[in-house]
Amino acid sequence: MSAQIAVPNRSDHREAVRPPSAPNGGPPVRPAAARVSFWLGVVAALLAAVVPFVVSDYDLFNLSRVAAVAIGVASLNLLTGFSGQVSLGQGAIFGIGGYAAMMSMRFIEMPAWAALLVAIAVGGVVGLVIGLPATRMGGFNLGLLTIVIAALFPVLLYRFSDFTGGQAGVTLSAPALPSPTEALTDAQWLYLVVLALLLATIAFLNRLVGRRTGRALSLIRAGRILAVSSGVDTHLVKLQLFVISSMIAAFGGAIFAFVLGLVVPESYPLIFSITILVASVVGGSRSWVGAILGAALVVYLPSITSSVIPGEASAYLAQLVFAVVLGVCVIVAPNGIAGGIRRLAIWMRRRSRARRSPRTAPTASPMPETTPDREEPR
Amino acid sequence: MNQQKRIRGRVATIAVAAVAMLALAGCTPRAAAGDSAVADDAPIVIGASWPQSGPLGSVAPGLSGLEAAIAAANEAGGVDGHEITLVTADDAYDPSRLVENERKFVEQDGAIAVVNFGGISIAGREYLGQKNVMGVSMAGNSPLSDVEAFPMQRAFWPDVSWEAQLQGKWLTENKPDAVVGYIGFNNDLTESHLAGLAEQGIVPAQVAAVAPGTADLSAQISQFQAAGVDTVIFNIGAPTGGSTLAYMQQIGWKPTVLLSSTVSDFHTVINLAGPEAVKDAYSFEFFKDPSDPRYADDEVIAQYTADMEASGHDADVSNALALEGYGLGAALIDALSRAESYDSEGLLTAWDSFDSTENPMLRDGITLDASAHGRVVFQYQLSRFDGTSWTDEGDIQDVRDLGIVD
Amino acid sequence: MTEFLQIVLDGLMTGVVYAALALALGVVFQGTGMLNLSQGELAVVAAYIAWACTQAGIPIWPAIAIAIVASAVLGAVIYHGVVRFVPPHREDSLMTLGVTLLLGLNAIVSMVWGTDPRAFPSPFGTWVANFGGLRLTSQQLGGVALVGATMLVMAVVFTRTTFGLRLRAVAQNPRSAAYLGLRSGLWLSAGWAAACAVGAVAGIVAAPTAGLSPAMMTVPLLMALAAANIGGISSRVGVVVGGLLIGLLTAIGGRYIPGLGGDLNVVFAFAAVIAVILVKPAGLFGRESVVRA
Amino acid sequence: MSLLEIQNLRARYGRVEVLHGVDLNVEEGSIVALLGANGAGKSTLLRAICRAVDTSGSCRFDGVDLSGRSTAAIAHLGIGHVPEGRGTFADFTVEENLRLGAVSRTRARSRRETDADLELVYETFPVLREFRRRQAGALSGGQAQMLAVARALLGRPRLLLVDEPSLGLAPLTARDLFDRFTGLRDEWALTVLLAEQNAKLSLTIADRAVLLSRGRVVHDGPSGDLATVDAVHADYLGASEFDLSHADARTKETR
Repeated sequence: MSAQIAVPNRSDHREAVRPPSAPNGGPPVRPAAARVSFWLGVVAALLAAVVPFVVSDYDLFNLSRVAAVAIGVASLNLLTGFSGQVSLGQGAIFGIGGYAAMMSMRFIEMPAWAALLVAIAVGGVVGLVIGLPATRMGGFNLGLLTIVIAALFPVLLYRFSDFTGGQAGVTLSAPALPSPTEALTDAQWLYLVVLALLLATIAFLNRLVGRRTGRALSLIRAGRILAVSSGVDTHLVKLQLFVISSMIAAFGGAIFAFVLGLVVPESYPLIFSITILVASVVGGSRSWVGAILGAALVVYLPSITSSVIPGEASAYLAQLVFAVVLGVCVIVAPNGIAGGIRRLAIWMRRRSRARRSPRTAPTASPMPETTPDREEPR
Repeated sequence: MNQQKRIRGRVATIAVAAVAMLALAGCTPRAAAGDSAVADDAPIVIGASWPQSGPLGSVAPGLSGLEAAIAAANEAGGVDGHEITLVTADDAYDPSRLVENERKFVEQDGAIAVVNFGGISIAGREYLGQKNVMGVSMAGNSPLSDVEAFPMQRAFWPDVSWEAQLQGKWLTENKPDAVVGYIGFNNDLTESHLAGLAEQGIVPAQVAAVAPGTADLSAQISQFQAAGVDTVIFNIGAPTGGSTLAYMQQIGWKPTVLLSSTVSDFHTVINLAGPEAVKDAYSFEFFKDPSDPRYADDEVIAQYTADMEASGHDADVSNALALEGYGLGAALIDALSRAESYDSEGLLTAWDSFDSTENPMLRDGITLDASAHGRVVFQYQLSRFDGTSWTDEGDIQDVRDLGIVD
Repeated sequence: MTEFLQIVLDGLMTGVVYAALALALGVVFQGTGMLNLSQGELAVVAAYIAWACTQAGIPIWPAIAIAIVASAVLGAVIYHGVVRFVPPHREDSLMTLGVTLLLGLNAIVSMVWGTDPRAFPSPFGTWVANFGGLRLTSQQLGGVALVGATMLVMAVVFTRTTFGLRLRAVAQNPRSAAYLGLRSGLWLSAGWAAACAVGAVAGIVAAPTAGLSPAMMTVPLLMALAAANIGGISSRVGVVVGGLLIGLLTAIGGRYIPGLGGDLNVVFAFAAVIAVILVKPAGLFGRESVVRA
Repeated sequence: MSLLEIQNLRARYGRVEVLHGVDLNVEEGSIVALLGANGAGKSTLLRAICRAVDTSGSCRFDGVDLSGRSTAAIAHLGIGHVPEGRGTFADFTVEENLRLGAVSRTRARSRRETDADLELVYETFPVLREFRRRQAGALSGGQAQMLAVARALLGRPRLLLVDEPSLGLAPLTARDLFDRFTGLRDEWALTVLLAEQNAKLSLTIADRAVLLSRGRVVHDGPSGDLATVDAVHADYLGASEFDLSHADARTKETR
């Protein structure tokens, strides 16, 4: 059965035929249309930038959490969505970044920006150490290795409590990113900084997968043999990606720690790492917007469901609702919410066009996006 | 055309995402943060962020007890005509959700105090300090005694290291040659506990610090036996403590067993281990266990049971954690009733003036007293399990009198 | 020496549960390509069903039989109602689906039966066998016997019966199987049912020792994943040996390797797994594919 | 009445339509060669008959409408499919593979009948008897192809769909295999629809040839006519597929 992991599926081949950066990135093919999307992106970013002047600090705190988690999810998208490696340990690396940043600020009294750099560096080193064996494994093995790392991380935090602060973790006595002006509260400033960092991260990732690496990546996803025959050193590319992904995860983790104002072991249980994967898949692992949507879902949905559902067993009912929502997402939109929305938009557009010119009617039928995958009789 | 479609799809995605982000914000309009001072007849708001699901979902009954106590107080007319509003939220034992909940309580609900459970309360201290809102945690973790650095944070349970010192003292006096084995979780509770034992000159020969969820300790028990352990200290909750005691019973190994107070109740340990397996175990206790038959006719417990049933929490009545939550609620109401102002400061001052204050959860003869440690319980009753019930051994011991705490 | 042998025995006995759970993981993985992270929770459901039956006055053995059958049905229903909608090569989607099943089942168990751990009576009584200074409890011995019997039944079913042959055929190549007239949906449901029945045995064997609680199988699941890796998830013998090995290594590591203790002892076991994977990616007993081009 | 009647059959992979309305009749007892270049839609047509791809249009087998039936159900009606790449179960022994072929026997037959058929198959393909305990994955290409055909025979099909049997075989092996089809047809009362890129080879055994090009039937007639048709030269025979040696150099994925 190992063949099932190693040998790429036919539909993977088909996917590889698409341009490598299909969802949201990639070299602009149609300048005019690309410009429209670019400006819409700018509008969205501006809207997000207006938010802090409209909503309360409490909401800003949650939005900042979403943005920080989104960076972690985006880093996993780079792995899962763009190089086909499913990691369950991203939460641990996220946590390592948080610890690295907080400890350098607390104990070496670094400025916040330097602490972020330290987090990125530590993330890179950890990524290299894990990546060396990990990139030689596929599917199931990689899943196990990373799940082990995620499971051991909190244990190690307790074990080396002299170093990590144990249960009390590492706290800062003042906000990590205090507002430089009177005009903005700390929460507003923090939100704006985190938002800017999120956008910068996505821009960086988008460039990364849109370029040569992106093409190498789609070859790797399509299958090792194909990639090797195209002259791509798959191990090296995968390792590079693993390291970059770890650096970004650690970066996101550092920001998350800044938002929360502390790091404690309980923030990074195994289930947190798993949640990051869930966010990636449910949001859409091949889309950067999907990373944001996925992060928003896993941050907001549990709180919303548990506050909406009253009664004695509300917490577990909320958990059940959360699980059902996720399950429905996975089944209804296998390419994530972002993929689902995209598909819906295309379908609506085609339907409206079909109404205008009935001759093109045959193409207007809504094709479920999974059809290519469904030919396999089940 | 395909490209164009794809790009339009992309546009739509971004637009929808932008809208979604705004919608998700819940859109609480930006306004001046609510003043925590309470108007004459306005309700007093207390927030409770409690694990109701997640790894510590089994402590949820504590919240039921808290709710029952508050509901009973409101039924009796509230505090000086003020109704008490208890706002609750599940934190699933996740620090970031705890902080989120605390922010909501403080910024949106205008809570004057925040109550929560367990070690993750540490995550909220900093924020509560900034906002000058009182926090009370039901936790024995030593870091929560740091009132100097976090002046708004109080803890309801005593520090685990105190009880550890009592155990150490007891061992030195009664079993000076004991070969001690210790079983606890691999976290700071174990560290504090071992530090407390060391303070009294007891260094366990064997320590099994296991990850939560580990239940099969047969290999550790074999190791203990081989090392000649004759006294085992348990500071481990469900399910590990109970199943390990049951295993020891089955293989016929009967060392002296010391159970930590918070893991000595029927729900956590005895029901799982079976009463025979716990027989002759010792524990330094401070709270009552509503499941213990000795309290079947206890008036305070009867009142507690009535209040639990009145607030619809029948299912949790027998759980000691529910009684402890009820006790916490009673302590808050007690403090409020003596508070000069119904805000954080007033509540905190009143909390810090507990003096031989009675509380429904406490063993007879034990009272709440304020202290510089931010903790309120100092007295313990050494108890032995006789196979059906915990029986008192000797007098109530006060860690302050014994020089364990100054 | 006695202590060493006793710890070896204890480790192996602990590993029995991992082995059974790993076998369930393997059967599901081979059939549907899904790393079923909810396998442990499914075992918990089975144990609760057995417990609920005993509470309703049904004797323990019929209760266990009911639980195993109910689990099999539940497995088939889950495959048919949920899993089949996700294409088998979508590893990430399937894993996420496993997580959602885990969360959902955990929520349901917690709502129905509460989170307080409950005592689950050992179906094997409470005696202890002593020999040569070593001891085994009735639960340990019974657990080995029950899991062993389950493995034996599975081995016979899989290799000696038409049912097993068809099941394996669908798992190996659903398209080819369909051309031969095998309804893959039906047979993959059957595979899930078989896996969940084996998982149920794991849950029932674990429950008397661990105490019945919704999180009872979290650690065993992690260990079973390791077991499947070290033995090779494609091999039924491999996962069983892997499970025993993980139990053994964990116990020995915790005792004899300084500094590991009762929480990091898994590191030793996992290090062994990773070493094996690096040398032999398909696991000790796993076969590389023998397909000829 | 033809055994198989296909009208306006369309098939698609995802949004890409591969067959654009195929009409085809297959008479009982005939061997029909389905020819065409790589990508012409031969394999897709066979899959479409079995409803293994997204299909629309009419397809009747022995008067029974196949639409709405599952691939497995169609196998039970008596259509055997030897898929491209053989689709044998590599980890199973040869005999296990063969016994799996008996799943779709149209009527519930006794085990004895299956055993008799197994014996018959072993007589036809002695090499399979020799290797009956061996893993199918260990067989050579030609042996594996024989196994695939033999396995389909055990289902006692009335119509046998064979997809690219010469793929990856040495020329002599391929020739040997093709030479058996006529005998098989008579012995097992088969009708054969044979999709094959190697036209020369298949025309030697086919009664009729159907030429597919880009998802459409461009020629349908007795196999002898084929070489004279212009379309054939233009679209297909001009390519080097007639060259036998080239057939082995093809590197299509085999499953």
